Amino acid sequence: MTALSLSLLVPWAAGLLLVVLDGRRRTVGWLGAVTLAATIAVLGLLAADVLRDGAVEMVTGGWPAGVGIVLRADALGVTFALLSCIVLLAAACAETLLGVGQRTVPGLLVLLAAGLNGLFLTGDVFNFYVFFEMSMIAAYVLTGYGGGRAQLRAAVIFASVNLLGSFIFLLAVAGTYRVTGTLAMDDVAERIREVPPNAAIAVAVGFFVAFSVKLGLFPFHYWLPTVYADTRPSVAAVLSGAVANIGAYGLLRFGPGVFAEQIRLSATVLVVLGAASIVYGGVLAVARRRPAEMLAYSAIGQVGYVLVAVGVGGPVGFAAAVLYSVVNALNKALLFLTTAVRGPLVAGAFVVGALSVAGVPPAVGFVGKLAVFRSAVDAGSPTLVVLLVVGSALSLLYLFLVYQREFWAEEDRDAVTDAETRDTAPARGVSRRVPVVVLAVLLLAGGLWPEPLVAVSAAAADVLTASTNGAGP
Amino acid sequence: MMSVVLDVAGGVLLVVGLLLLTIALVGVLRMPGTYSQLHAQGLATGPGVICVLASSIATENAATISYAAIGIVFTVLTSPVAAHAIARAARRRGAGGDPR
Amino acid sequence: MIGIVLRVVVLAGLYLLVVSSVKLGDVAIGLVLASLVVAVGHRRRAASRSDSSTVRRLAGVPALVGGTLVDVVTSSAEVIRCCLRGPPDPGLVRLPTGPTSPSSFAAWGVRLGITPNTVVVDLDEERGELLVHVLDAHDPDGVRAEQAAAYQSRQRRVFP
Amino acid sequence: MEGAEAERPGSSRSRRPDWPGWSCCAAAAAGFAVCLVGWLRGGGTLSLPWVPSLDLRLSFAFDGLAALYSLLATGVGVLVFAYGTRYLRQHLVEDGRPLSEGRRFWPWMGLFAVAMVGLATATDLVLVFVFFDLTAVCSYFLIGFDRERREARTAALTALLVTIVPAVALLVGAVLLYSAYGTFAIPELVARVGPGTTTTVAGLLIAVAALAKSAQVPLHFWLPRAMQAPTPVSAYLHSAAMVAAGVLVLGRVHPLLARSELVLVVLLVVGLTSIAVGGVLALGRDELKQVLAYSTISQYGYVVTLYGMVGAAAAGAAAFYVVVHAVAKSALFLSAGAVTTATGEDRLSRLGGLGRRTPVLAAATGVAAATLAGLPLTGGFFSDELFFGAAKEHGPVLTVASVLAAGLTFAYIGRYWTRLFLGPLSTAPGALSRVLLVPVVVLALVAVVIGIVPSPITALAQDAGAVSHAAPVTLSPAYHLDLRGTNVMALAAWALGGLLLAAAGLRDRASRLVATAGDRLGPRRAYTATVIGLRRVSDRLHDWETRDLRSSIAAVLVPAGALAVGAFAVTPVTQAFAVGPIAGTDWLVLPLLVLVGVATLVAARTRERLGIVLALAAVGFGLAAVYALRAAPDVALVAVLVETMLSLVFLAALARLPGTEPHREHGRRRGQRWRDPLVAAVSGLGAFVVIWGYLSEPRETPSVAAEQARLAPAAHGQDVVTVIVADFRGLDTMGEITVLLIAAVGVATLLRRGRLW
Amino acid sequence: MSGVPLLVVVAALVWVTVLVIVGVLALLRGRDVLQRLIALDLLAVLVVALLALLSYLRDVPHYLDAAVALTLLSFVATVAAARYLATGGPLE
Amino acid sequence: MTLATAAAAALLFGAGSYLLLQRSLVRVVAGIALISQCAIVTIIGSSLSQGRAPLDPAEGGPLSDPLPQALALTALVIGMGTLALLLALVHRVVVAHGTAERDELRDVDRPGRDEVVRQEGDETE
Amino acid sequence: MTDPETPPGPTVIVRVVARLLLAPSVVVAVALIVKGYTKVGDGFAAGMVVGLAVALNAVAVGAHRAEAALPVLRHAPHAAVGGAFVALASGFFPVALGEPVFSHRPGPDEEVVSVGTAELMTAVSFDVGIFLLVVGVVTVLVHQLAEPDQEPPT
Ligand code: NA
Ligand code: NA
Repeated sequence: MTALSLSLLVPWAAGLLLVVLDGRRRTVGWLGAVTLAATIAVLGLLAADVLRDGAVEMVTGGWPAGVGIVLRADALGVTFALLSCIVLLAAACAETLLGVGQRTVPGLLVLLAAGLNGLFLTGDVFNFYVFFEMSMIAAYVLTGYGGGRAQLRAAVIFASVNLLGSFIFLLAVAGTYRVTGTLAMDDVAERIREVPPNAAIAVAVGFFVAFSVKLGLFPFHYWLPTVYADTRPSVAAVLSGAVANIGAYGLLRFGPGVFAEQIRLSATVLVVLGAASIVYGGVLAVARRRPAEMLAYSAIGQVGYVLVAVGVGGPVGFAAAVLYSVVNALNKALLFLTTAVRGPLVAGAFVVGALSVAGVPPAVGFVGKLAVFRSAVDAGSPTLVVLLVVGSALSLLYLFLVYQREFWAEEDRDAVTDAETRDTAPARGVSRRVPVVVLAVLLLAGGLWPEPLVAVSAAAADVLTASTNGAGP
Repeated sequence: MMSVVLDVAGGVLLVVGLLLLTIALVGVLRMPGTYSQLHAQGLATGPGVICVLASSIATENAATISYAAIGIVFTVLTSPVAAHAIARAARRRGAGGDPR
Repeated sequence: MIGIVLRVVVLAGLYLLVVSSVKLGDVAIGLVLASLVVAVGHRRRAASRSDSSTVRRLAGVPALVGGTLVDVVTSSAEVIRCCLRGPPDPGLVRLPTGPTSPSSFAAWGVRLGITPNTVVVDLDEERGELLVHVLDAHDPDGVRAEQAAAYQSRQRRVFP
Repeated sequence: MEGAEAERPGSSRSRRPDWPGWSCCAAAAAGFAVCLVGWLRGGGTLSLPWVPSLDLRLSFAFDGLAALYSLLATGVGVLVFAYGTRYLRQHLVEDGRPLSEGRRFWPWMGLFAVAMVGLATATDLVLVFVFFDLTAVCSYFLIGFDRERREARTAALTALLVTIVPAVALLVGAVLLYSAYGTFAIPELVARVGPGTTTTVAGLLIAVAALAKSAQVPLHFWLPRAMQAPTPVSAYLHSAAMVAAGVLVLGRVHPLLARSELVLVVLLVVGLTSIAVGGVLALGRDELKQVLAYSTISQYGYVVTLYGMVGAAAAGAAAFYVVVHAVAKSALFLSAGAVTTATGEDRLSRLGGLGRRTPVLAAATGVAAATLAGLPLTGGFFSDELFFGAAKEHGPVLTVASVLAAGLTFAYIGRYWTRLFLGPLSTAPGALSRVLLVPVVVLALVAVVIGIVPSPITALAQDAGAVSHAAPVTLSPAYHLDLRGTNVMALAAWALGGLLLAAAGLRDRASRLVATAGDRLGPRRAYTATVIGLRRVSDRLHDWETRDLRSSIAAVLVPAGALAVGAFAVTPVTQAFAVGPIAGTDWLVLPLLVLVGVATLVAARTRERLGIVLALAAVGFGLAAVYALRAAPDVALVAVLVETMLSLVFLAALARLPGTEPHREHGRRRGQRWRDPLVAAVSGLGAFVVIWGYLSEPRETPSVAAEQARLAPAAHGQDVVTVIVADFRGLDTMGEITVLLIAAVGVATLLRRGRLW
Repeated sequence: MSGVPLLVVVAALVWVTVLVIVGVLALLRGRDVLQRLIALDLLAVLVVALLALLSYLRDVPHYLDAAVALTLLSFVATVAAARYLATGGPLE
Repeated sequence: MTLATAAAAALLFGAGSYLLLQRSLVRVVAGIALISQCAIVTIIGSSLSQGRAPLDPAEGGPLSDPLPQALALTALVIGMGTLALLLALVHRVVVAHGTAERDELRDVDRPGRDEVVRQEGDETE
Repeated sequence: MTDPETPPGPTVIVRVVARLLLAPSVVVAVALIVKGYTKVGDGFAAGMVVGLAVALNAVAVGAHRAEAALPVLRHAPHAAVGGAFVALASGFFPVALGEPVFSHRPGPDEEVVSVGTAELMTAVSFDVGIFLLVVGVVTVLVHQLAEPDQEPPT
């Protein structure tokens, strides 16, 4: 319980302090990184508890569940919290090493971690919304980081679209309370079964739209390429590696976790949308020259795999969805971070990331792809399998096209480098490459010894299947 | 006895207040120029709302009456300022006078 | 000094009105709070007026309030007429106030503002002049005289 | 690369031996020795848990098949690496590149050898997939070693795509088998799998991966392109290792494949087609390495054909064939590299008569060519004999086909050797380093040794064939001076080959015809067209996708509205929607809602900025009144305050905006005028359906709110709302004010560079 | 409400609501922004009246909190808007 | 009342959507403001009981549902924060781009695709 | 009389009234917090009342002069962050005791010490934190909006 409270308190308190300090000072940047590392440590302790003894639960004020807010750390939540904090730490280190250009960045990153932790560790629908907004508002500010025209434009688009999504989410929360009389997820999951289908589906649609927007699923994806491509690389890493987790987690938590029946009914829609994302994102990424833009479309395609896995469902599907979300977040964080630095080590890191995205061993991505294929085969749909294969073919193509252009044929590239987004020349100091290299090593290590990741995602899927079964007759 | 007096006074104040509000609204709709409309508006934001708040005496609820009293004091202080600010803006824009 | 005490009392009263309670604890809190607020606000004030002048001004308050109330009633009647029939001859009138203090200006403004038949359009602090819009401006001198009289009888004692 | 410590060609340090290369070479030699000992000791298995949650194990078996391919990979590796130490230096010097670039070469070569051994020994399907892809990744970097050249980059990418994407089929096949039989372990699968659709599909999928890797038609086109790689890469990857990985996998899972007739037929068809296509195209190629590449396609066609035949003889023959081909083909590649290094030319048409100037090379190359052609006294004779023997068992069609195939081989390799070494000298060769020559000679000697003493290789092939056949295999290659069937077939093949060699016109025309047809209709063209088409479609879609804010928003609203309306359409409607009771102050709420509605429309229609703000304020104050009437005084109070604050912020922000609002939406096509109202209507309708839908189904009891009201006194509060805000749900409030603080910080970040004051 | 008949208060509430509707018409009809500003100010006053009446009706002071807040501070927006119109910036 | 609340909320949402689709960034912000009002109206409309203001529950009698009120308070505050931020953002964008119309914000200084393709050749042919 | 064309300074009427309302606003705000747990009002509403009074002063005389006249305003960022910490501490102090967060003291069965209407408990200190934060944030917002940097940051 203490670990659960601390996982909120540590980044929250530190973030509130850091955000008023001058983050351009190196010390402050490192303080932010240290805070994130401490948060990861706390989450690690929490994860150990969770994996050993099952979910850790706490109701605020010690009131009965529902009266107070239920905070619950289970395998699913802790996995996503850890993942997001790791990505944030990488981004914070990368920024600090490159030199933070704006006072509030370290503090915002830490507050973002606080918001995300809260969101992943809450068992209350409205509390989820609050932490969601807390994370998002930090993300809006971060998107404008740099303050160039491109970043500001990205921030406006990001903020407008996601605010719309947030309010749709809020509408769904209101509906949840109206039809169930409670906000605690467990109770909602139980009571939603007695709710007439039209109302339950209406609420579920709201949640689905909100998370799809966040995730950038086709056809809700329009905002994503501009934002990811125009914002700073480290911010893009944060958006795609940490903030987008909200969408994946939300789909899992609210889909099989709460609206189990509705998700079963709409499995086909999910799979179709997921497949469309895979193909659409993949095809659009193929001809993108700017690495960041390619990565943005790649992100659209990659989240399609998650949706497909959710749609397929069952222990295999949910585990695949969790696993793929984790892998994808790490991939995207690494790849976006590589766009800010250059050098042979970075090239190597990019390759690791590219292989991971394409699902090629020894990078960890292949474990994710294996899991997704398992769920597709379980679904017994050859079309789906073919689509997944096409998706990985496309990802291989677009990633290595860009790789060759960026790291092999340097003289070609410089001619069309977009000076606007790459406002400074790619940094060359060795220390600046440390974050990407560490992430790449992480991806490789995950591919060589995937057991922890697979076990955790299986445990996370157990959480969901347990609630699904609990919701069954 | 006191209660009846308060009730009657409150009722009268309420009716007067509502009348003032109504007339003010009519005035705002009918008056041609911004300044003139401000006069009508002043009828509502000043005497009108004060009467309505003052009618609280009929409730004989100490808390309600005290709140109404605060409201009256603040109204007296703030509504002239708002009208003045609007009038001044109208003058700056040369848009205050009545069309003749 | 009386001015300060007065301010404290008024604020404490306001506090008690808002919490709608006259418990001893509330009175204590109200007084402490009011003193604090007055202290913070007072530190920057220049020389405060003498107690005798404060008393004199206080004595004028009933006249100010009552007179203004009367003005409000009569002017409301005029405005009601205009609202229903249309304004006879609306126009701007310059109203000399003489060089006077900010608080007096404010009092002018509030007094003229709360009576609906006058709208303070603009003012000139240096020259001591108000620009007032009235509904019947065919006799500007009459308006000026009327307002001067009102100032003399009601406002001058409180806000010279 | 940073050039700071780069070695410049001709500098004193360039004389230093190529340590990374030589250490790779030594490692390969050691590996060879270990493998040899391992094989002689009878092999063994190793199985460690890897990912228990997914039933993945690190299962290795050093059986005959593993031994054969490991020995091949390490053995040929020793020679190629040695050759490479010299070749690479010369290559870099010629290109004017720093020698330090060699650092990008050897790690991949070494890793490739390791991956190949791993692949040879792996007996878990997922592990096989891992090593399979690992070889492809290594090959990508080796083919793209000359990365400044566009052709090299293109070739690398093609090889990567064409080998890795089909490899996914292997993974899918593995998953398919796993879901049916619950294991990834090949031995267990062999024990469990019976014939059936799953087996057929999985077999086909695995075959696709293997065939693509072995450059079989129609996925062969990556290999000729891959000749962009430096010669040691071609000599290693494209003769003994990478390409062999495909047939290795076929050999490994052959017992599974053999359970499906369809798979075998596919193997036969693909194998024979590849022999023909590869052979005919090899007949007409001009570039040295191109000839060899098409030859490889053709030669692995033999092996695939053998796997399609099934039977002890075929399995053994396939194994034998792989060894002999690897030896001969790597020799040929190394020789081609030596020729090009010595002469600077890489085309048959510009070369000729080199025999007299480089007799040793000519002889060694001749032995290798003879091996390929299956002439006696070379290992090739036996491999052909075994091939013919297996074909003979499978009927007249295969018999004829095998003879035709061997004839084709004889012809193109004969053309190659004669063009290169006979006739008048075209380009004079420079000095040839011994390091470049010795490996060719050694490989030629090996070929001859096999041709004279085939028994070691026979034993190896028997062991390997036993794995593929899942039963003991006996091979007895030997010279028989009689007219038995295989000898007749060999004679016929040589005759046919000689004829083709002589009839240059017919030969060239046929080759050109096939080449043209291939260019027009072939898979390579399809591949290129696909990629180009894909990029065109990508660009088209990208242009069409106007990613401004407006479309971003519309792209949320329209699908959301559609989903909502769709959900409405599929759920029961009767009695699902309630008008709801109206009582007491509700009658006052209704007109206020009308007020809010009117103000909303005003806000939407007003052009003047201040007008919008005022309309928003009207909406806000109207709603505050609604909240009050719904008995929510706390909300009414806060709503009034928030609305006031928002108006102020709005005004302050507006004050600094330049320009005025556009009066008309200029420059829009006629159809677009209705777009915004339409989208708004759709989303409004969606919102209506959703909101009305759930408001119509209120939860009866119990609600947590009742519980909260009951517990509020325990929390020392009378105002339940404030108790909820400060106590029950205080965490929400903490989050909320943090949002507020972050907003302020954000405003500061945007407006004053993050300074709060 | 003790004395004044409930009916009167209810009637007053209804009447004020009607006035609110008319106030919106004024907001709509306003020829220029200034007149809309006046209408908005009027609307705020009507809401004050409404809240007061609601308090009388329910015989609780709660709704007057919002009314007092409106009288105390809602004119901030009016003044700011007026200054915006006069000078282009409410905070300079 | 159910229908009326739903209709009002939907109108707010629809009008908000319409504003979001406009060219002027100011109107985009206004659209977000309307949609946030829609959410809050809906929250209040989601109350499960009607009655006295939820002050002093011990008094007895039906009470209006306090929970949606608390949620509405939180949502109001969050809405204010986000809108303030959005306004500041719009302000910065306008300063940086010199226009309040977002159509002109499209594709900041980016090479056209044709140009790119011409320089590119094709890695895949 | 000032010419309509010249940019007008702040009107003395607005100025005086704005200044006059400041003290009552603070008093009302404190009252709102104090009675918040029993009646309408809470820390947020209180903070907004004071914040708006500050904003009114900024509107009346210009943000710059308002800040010069009320040097206290300079501490707005401290109030904001300090308030956040007060609130955070009020909510999270139970962590140190091994209890769930927002376990306020006095607990459900314990006596509350009251001074008049004011109850002395951590829930109220949480409200005070909110109050401080809101006042700080609103003041900072007004300050920011009054004089933004016009040149883009580098
Ligand atoms: Na007046
Ligand atoms: Na309260």
